[in-house]
Amino acid sequence: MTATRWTPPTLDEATKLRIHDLMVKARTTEEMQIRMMRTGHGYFWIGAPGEEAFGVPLGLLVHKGHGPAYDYLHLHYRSSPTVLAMGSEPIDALRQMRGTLTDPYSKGRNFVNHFAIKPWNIVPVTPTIETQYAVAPGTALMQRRHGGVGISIVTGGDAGTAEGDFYSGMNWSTRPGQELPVLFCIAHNTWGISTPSATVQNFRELNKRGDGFGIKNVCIDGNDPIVAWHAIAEAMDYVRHERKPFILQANVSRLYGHSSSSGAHMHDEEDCLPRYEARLIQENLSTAAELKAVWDRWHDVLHDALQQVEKEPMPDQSHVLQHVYYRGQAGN
Amino acid sequence: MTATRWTPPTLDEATKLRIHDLMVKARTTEEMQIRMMRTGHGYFWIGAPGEEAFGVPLGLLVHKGHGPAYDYLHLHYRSSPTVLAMGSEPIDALRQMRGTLTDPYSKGRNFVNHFAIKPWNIVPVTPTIETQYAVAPGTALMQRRHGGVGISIVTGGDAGTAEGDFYSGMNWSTRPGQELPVLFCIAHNTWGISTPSATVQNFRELNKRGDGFGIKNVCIDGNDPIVAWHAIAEAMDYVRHERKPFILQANVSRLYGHSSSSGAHMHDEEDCLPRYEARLIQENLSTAAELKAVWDRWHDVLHDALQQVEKEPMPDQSHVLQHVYYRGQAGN
Amino acid sequence: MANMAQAIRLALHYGEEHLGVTDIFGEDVGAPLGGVFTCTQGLKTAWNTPLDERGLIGMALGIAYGGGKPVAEIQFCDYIFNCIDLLKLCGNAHWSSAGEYHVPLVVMTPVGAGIHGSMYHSHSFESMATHIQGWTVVMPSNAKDAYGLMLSAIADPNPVLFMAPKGLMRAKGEELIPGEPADERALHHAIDAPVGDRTGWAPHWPPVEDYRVPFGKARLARQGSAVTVVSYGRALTMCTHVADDLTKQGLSVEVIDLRTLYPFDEQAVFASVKKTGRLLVVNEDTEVTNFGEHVMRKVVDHCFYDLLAPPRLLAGLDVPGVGLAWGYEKHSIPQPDGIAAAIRELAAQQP
Amino acid sequence: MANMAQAIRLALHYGEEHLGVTDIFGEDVGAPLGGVFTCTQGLKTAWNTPLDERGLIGMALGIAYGGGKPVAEIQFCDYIFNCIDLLKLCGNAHWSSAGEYHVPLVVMTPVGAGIHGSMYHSHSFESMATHIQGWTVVMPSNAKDAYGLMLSAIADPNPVLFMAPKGLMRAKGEELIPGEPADERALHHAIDAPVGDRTGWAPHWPPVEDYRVPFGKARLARQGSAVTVVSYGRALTMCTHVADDLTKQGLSVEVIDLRTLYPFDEQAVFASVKKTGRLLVVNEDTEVTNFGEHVMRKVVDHCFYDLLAPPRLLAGLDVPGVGLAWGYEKHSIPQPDGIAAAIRELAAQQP
Ligand SMILES: Cc1ncc(C[n+]2csc(CCOP(=O)(O)OP(=O)(O)O)c2C)c(N)n1
Ligand SMILES: Cc1ncc(C[n+]2csc(CCOP(=O)(O)OP(=O)(O)O)c2C)c(N)n1
Ligand SMILES: [Mg+2]
Ligand SMILES: [Mg+2]
Repeated sequence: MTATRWTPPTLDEATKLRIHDLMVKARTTEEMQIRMMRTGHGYFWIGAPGEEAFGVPLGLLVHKGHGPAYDYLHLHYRSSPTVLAMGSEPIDALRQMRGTLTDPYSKGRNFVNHFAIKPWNIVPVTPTIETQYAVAPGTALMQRRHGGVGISIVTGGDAGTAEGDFYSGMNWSTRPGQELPVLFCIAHNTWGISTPSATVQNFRELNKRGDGFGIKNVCIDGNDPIVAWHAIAEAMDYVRHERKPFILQANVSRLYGHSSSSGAHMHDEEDCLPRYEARLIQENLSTAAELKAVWDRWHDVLHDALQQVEKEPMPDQSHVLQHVYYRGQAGN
Repeated sequence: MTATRWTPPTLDEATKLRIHDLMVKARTTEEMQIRMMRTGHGYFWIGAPGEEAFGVPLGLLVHKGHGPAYDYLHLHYRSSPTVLAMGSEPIDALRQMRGTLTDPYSKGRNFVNHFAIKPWNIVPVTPTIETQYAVAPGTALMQRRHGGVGISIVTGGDAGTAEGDFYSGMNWSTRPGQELPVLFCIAHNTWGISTPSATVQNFRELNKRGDGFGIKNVCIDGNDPIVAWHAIAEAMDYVRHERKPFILQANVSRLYGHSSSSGAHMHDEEDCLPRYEARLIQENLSTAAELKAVWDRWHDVLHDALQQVEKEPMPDQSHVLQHVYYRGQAGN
Repeated sequence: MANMAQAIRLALHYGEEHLGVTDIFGEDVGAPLGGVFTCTQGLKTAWNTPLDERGLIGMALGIAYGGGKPVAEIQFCDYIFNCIDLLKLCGNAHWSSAGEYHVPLVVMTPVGAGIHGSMYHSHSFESMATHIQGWTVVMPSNAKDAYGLMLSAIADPNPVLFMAPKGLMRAKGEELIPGEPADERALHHAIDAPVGDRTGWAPHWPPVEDYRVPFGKARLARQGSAVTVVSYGRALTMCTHVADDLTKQGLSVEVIDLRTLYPFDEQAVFASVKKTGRLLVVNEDTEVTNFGEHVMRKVVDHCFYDLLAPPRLLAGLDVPGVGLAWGYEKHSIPQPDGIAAAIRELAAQQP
Repeated sequence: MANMAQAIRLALHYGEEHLGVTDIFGEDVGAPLGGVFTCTQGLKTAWNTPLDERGLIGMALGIAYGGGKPVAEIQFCDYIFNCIDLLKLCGNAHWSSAGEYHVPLVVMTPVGAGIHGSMYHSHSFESMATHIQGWTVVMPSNAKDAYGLMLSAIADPNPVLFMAPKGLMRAKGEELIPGEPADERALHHAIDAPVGDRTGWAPHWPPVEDYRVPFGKARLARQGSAVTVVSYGRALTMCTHVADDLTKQGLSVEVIDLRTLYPFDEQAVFASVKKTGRLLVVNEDTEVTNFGEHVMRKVVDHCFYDLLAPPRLLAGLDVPGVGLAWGYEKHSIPQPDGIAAAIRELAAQQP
């Protein structure tokens, strides 16, 4: 299963349109989740509208597969653009939203957008903020030993970097002679729920926290998928081949507020999607009509998905005690 | 109790000799503790021989007193030079070493050199590494509000900076517009018990971890009390008057190993005391005979102290349940 | 009548004005949100912290050392589990310094299930909390007790853990808090922050008065003779409903609301068990090494020969979490039907 | 006979060679020290970590996700309390992902008092540990069980917490581990690192064999008829000594060594209590919401009508710490005289 070489996709015209398609896939999926919330088909929504321009390129650039030859993903609850870009089905996200037994990520146990996909090395998304930064060095150590180009990618928000685990991640990734291939991503939306980050953190560029560890880092406009693509590709190239950590901060928007707890209303922040669409049209890569067709297609997919999900069974008493312990063979 | 102005002592000739005297006071006290350990007058020893050149100037420069107008001290288990320089009695350290009921810091409950002296704002030394870095911003917040020149001083070792609490301390001290007067000290002895720091931390200068928080920082030769004095004075001046945090790393020696667990044998590292004595003689501030007299005097003090401590009562069943809850008035 | 969130807010306000509270802080505790459950809206000493629970508890301890009176909130108890060492330090500061220091601080945190909170908004914390020394641990089941317990917590010179059931935050009280306006809408307009823009908004505090619920004193929620039910928090409200139903059906159930979990009111519990001979303890926490087992142990120690049936615990199932779908929560957290069945079984057992 | 530290080391060596252990790590776990209790000397996959317990547990979870088999050491359980959230994440990874992931990892940590360890080298952890779901929790009381439990822990595909009593680390076993050389000095020369310079030193491992102590199976440490004593770890060794003394005096005491605390061997305990009608649970952890109360609750549930006297718990006093001076430890941690007195009292009680 070793894959010592890997060529990432190139950003050609087809890819640019694919990015748009996936951004719309992500946006429409989450807008459907919000609708489900409003219509009583779910209890709680949290997701990533406004982070597609960063999340989608990230998903496309992942070296996808199982085991240490491939990338591990330690994601947070705003990673649906990444996971959908990797190829997951919108209907599965709706299943988790509704908490059906068919939810492949948690069987209706966890909140929406808390993925767990073993064939793609996506480890369970935890509701505990920032703990993933302390876990990522573990998979990265296995990758360092394995050789090849697999890296561990960890994502989180800006406020969460205040937890000590962010620093644990950096520290364990920089032991002298034992540096680890971890790509630390920070999606900076300027908020932690209702708290403006600027009131509790002295730098907007939290990537600079890496300076004190000697970790290379950069901050980008996360609302531009082209900028994001290049930055991610460059960062990954460094981490894959230098086998050292890197911190990538993407400044993004939070279009529907924090979660359904704050209403999930549209906020007045820059929306990466119309911005990108204007560019695609300007660069003659697409037309308004073609772009609209993308939306329509995904709306149809999601409409059908919801109809299907509504018919699916819900967990009952017999499922509560399943999977407390794994009873198969040891090892993964 | 406001003290908006405070003039630290100056480093004149008398102070230079006083520093020597206090360094010897600290060294002889701890060597007596080690002897007690060997002769069955104690179960465990941990302390700071090798850190006197840093710890003593720190203690002398503390703005000593009670309440937020004065300095708070969040110390670790290698702070006896500081506390002895502040004026504590060697006999009390021996009491804690032996675990007598007369131990003023813990009534025989805590390990040696785990001080708690409320009139001097020395909060209880905790055996848990690095937690003090998360606590110090609390007293500093009270000092910021109070006004004046009081600061919160926190000390710890090099290995301990790997705990997230070190970063919590930095983060909470740098909230924009809410910066706190905290002096973070790191006594870097290149070891965490048996683990060479160079194998688990990528920088010798851990003070640079502050760069990512915009915290001023410096690293000094902690084996030279004159260097230490000036560096501490300068750092304190900044923290006292700018009301902002500062990180001061002092590179020090660990002359008797980690603790009695590793035998407490003399190690071959630079010893600040002979070095300083040579300088005092060279600068014609003292003579070999005078310096020897200092040692003799403290040896006598400690000899008498031990005789006294051996006579003192030990805790028994009636003391176990004392001080679980404070039953007086609320507030400090 | 004030709901529990309002009652806590009123208590914190009273604490700021009369009991020396200097800082009320936590994630989203300050403006504009005033807490995810609105408990801290409009309070003059409330402020927002970095997202860092360890820093939060450290800050509380530091403020207490520095002469302040902090009330620190952990947003959900589900996120307190990275701080147990620091809670222990707060709880041992007085003992370890042999009386030199004491730390007057309050940590408040929402607990329990009942809000479709899935794995990480459904946690209970009382079992671990009562195992930490040096703390007083309380949990109200109604708004007035929340007010009175919070005042006692603030006034206490030692660390107090104030747990408020998530599922009861919006539950209205049945009794007025002393000084609370009789008109619920008037209270709402006076102290609830408006929806939307809150800049410029300020609360108009009613003249609430000193009212303390003493620590270690249970409340007799229902008087009865056949079975003693000991509970607290949200489970308590289920127990009283069930007791009322059963009483109507001729089964007389006594319900004790502990209110203080540590130290719990042994005398009240023992007296009741000596009377009924039958004990059911109900809570939401998972059942292995559960605080209810401590209550049972004490009862067995003191009332063994009065017991007419084995005392029972009805608690959360021993699973790694409460699942999102209702089927999970229903079958892992005690519900009224299960409580009723347990009481009936106990009553039916003959020695 | 190997002492417990050596037995653990041999088990870890066996784990490296035959059970796929990839990483044994912790503070001072690698060379030159090989662990503060010498448990990890000379092991080929042992390495030293940064001083960061949270990073340590995170690393263990990550290694398990990455296909490795980690054994992470927390230097003393006294320093595990900042990681409870991460332990919970390990314990819920399988359930929360509904079977997608499982995490084969071992956390080992020295527990308990008995080494004059003062406030922070005397902690117990079983009460909190058994309240965390998804883990198996074990504690040996002798070297051979330590070996057998560690092998079972390593082989298990789920998180296992292996607690070793600090006070028994140097206690020699009474039975040979399969493959252990009969000559104690030979073992010492073969696997104990020399004092002083260790560069160039390498252990010579004896050909130890596969030997497992199954989870959930208690050991009948002493057979008896009048009183059942349930214990584990260091307290168990006190209990057996006391039982031997009392038996000589004509009081027949049965002693059960749980070995696995979660899930504990209910059948063995129930069977014994049904026989004796009297139960004493002994451990070192503080007594409020103590794991022993869970054992008692289960016994009350299943054996109430067999009980001839109220079951009793003898545990650590509910104080914020174990003090350094012996007067503190003696009066806060169960000692043989107290155990003997409790057994005598239980035996004397007549229904
Ligand atoms: C350890 C922990 N503390 C608190 C929370 C509650 N919480 C959920 S999201 C959130 C804010 C996170 O802000 P940020 O890290 O900036 O990510 P964002 O939601 O803005 O993307 C908080 C406080 C949590 N989930 N985990
Ligand atoms: C949280 C915690 N983890 C582990 C320990 C055990 N321990 C005591 S001292 C020490 C090493 C500390 O090294 P460093 O911070 O460099 O300070 P030094 O002892 O070298 O002065 C360790 C691991 C502890 N006391 N607290
Ligand atoms: Mg954010
Ligand atoms: Mg050190």
